[in-house]
Amino acid sequence: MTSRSTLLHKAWYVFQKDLHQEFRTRYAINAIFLFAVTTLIVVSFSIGPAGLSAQVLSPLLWIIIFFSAMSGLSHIFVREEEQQTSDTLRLVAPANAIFLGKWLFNAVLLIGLEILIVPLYLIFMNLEVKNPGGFAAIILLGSLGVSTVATIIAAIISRASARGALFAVLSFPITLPILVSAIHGTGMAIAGRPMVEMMGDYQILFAFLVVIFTASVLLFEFIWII
Amino acid sequence: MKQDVLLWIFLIIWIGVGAYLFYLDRQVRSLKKRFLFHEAKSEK
Amino acid sequence: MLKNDRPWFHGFKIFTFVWMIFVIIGSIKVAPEATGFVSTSRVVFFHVPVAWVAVLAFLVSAVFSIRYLRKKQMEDDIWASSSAALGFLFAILATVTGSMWAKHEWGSYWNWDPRETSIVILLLIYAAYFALRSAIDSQETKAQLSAVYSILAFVTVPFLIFVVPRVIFTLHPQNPIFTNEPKQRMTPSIRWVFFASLFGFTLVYYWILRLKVDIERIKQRMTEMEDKS
Amino acid sequence: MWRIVGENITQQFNRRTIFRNISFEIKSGESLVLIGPNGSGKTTLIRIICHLLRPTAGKVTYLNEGKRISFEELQPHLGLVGPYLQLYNNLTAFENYTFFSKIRGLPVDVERFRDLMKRLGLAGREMDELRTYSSGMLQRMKYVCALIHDPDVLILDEPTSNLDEEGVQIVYRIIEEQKRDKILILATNEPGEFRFGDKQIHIAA
Repeated sequence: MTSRSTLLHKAWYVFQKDLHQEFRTRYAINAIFLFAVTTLIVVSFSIGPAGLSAQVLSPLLWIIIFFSAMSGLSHIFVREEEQQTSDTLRLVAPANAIFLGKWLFNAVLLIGLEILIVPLYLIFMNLEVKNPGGFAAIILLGSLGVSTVATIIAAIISRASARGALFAVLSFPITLPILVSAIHGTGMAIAGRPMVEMMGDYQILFAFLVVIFTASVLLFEFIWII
Repeated sequence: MKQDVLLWIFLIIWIGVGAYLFYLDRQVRSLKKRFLFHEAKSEK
Repeated sequence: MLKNDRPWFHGFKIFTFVWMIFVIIGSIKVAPEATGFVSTSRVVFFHVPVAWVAVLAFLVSAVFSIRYLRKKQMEDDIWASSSAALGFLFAILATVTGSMWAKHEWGSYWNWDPRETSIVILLLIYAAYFALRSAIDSQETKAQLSAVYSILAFVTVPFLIFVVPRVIFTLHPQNPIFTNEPKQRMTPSIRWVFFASLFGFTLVYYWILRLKVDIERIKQRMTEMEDKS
Repeated sequence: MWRIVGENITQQFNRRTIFRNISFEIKSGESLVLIGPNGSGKTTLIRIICHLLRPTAGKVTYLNEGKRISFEELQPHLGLVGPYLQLYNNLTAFENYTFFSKIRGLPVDVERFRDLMKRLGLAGREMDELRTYSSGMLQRMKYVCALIHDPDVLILDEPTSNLDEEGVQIVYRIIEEQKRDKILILATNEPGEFRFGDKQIHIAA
């Protein structure tokens, strides 16, 4: 195993390269932002004024986050296969560094998206969050989980004849524990329930993130080199 | 009314298993056909 | 060709057949009207084992997937995919019979009871597994990627079992119709028939799995022969 | 002193055997040429040697100074040029060069970049995106990226494809230099290039 420092350096260079390519083509950014904003507008236009309870608005927020992820987070691997640059990358960098670099790209992309659309969502749905700190923490922890699952599943479908639908179908069952806990936690945060009630969700989200991240790092090598 | 729900459930399970076994049997028959055809071809 | 079939398998088939006959007779004959044991609860002798086999098949598939990644033997992939195919069938049966029982017992076909939710999630995992397999043509890639996916799903299941019941309560706090598990109130005779049925269905599962694995093996040999000629 | 050893490598694809029990050994200063008709599996064998593909059976071991090393340790010393290896078309030549230098743990040496570009006849195109390059120029750019770190192991799969006469001569000079004290593995259909291999492996169709 390369020493930890060079592994992180290589992961960083892979991340830099992908960021560079992304700013040149802006394909994933366009896909994910356009999807999120259009969904947001349609949702708020149709049911915004209805003044729905947190119990409905919290799952709705996470549905938007999940499907936004599904519209843009597979591109990081699919692009490599489509442009036949995956072998070049396979040749020059170890599998772990590549997974870390790609994971970081997806996490930054998804969280960057949320920084824009979550406040918009709260405004459009005139939803007042009583416990903003807990709310932000749940969103962050949940998004890290979602981007981890999206990254490993993106690697899988990039090696299959990747059709868009396959990405959501494969990701959903694995992401379910995150969605269930995150929806529950977000609802609690909006309603301003005491922190102790949200502890369960934090623990599940954190434990799941650790487990799925470790499993992904271990399994990635079997996806990357068949 | 209660009994027939139980009966239906019982039947559905065994019909499902039976159908699957029938499907496997069909597969074995087509494999046999392929094998015989192949053997005939190689003898020629 | 294939090594001669296992001689014990013939005996196994007879034993399983006879065992299931006793289970079916037992499930009808067992003393009804035990404490709170309503006659329709007899369904527990069939619905629950089917769900159990669906879960068992998933675990077996995950184990063979791990073996495949370690040793890359096509044999392991055959076992993993065959077990998953069976698990898929039993998951469908469990879902259908479950909702029929729910309709009769609680009045509605579906009400997101924790067990209903978890069996449907298992169904989703199987559907995703086979969607992935059908999207890949190269044998080696198909085996490897589906093995990875089944391990990922396997890692997720404990969280689902832990998370789903906990949250379902609070999502539907006004869920009065959640009845506790009829099994706990079983008398010894009923419990005995129930476990016999559980064991019986596991034998049936193994029987069909054995058939399916042998068919896949022969199919593989056939294509190899046809490729050669 | 680098060594690569292949032990009865077998590869199957959809249960069809492409090649079986290929063994070889190659040390620094030696060169190996893989000969075989199209579709005989030359490229597959190269991809196995470069750890891009796991063989169905058999294994490839890499050694440096007699000590076994992992493929990751070999990566910064390996260069590969092949038709299936694309560079980043939406980035410029220099951006590609920067990435390949940094990922191999090298400082970005602009001087060396200019020399390599001049040597491969691409002077003046340093800041253009690769998608504006012709296929011949892309092939030359692959050599630039494969030679940044002066690799101890250079592997060429159809080295002169898409190259004009001048390009072919440049590549032959690179091959001659590499053969002197480093490992060179070559896969080609051109009989004229068989002479570059001290050792040969014939892969039947």
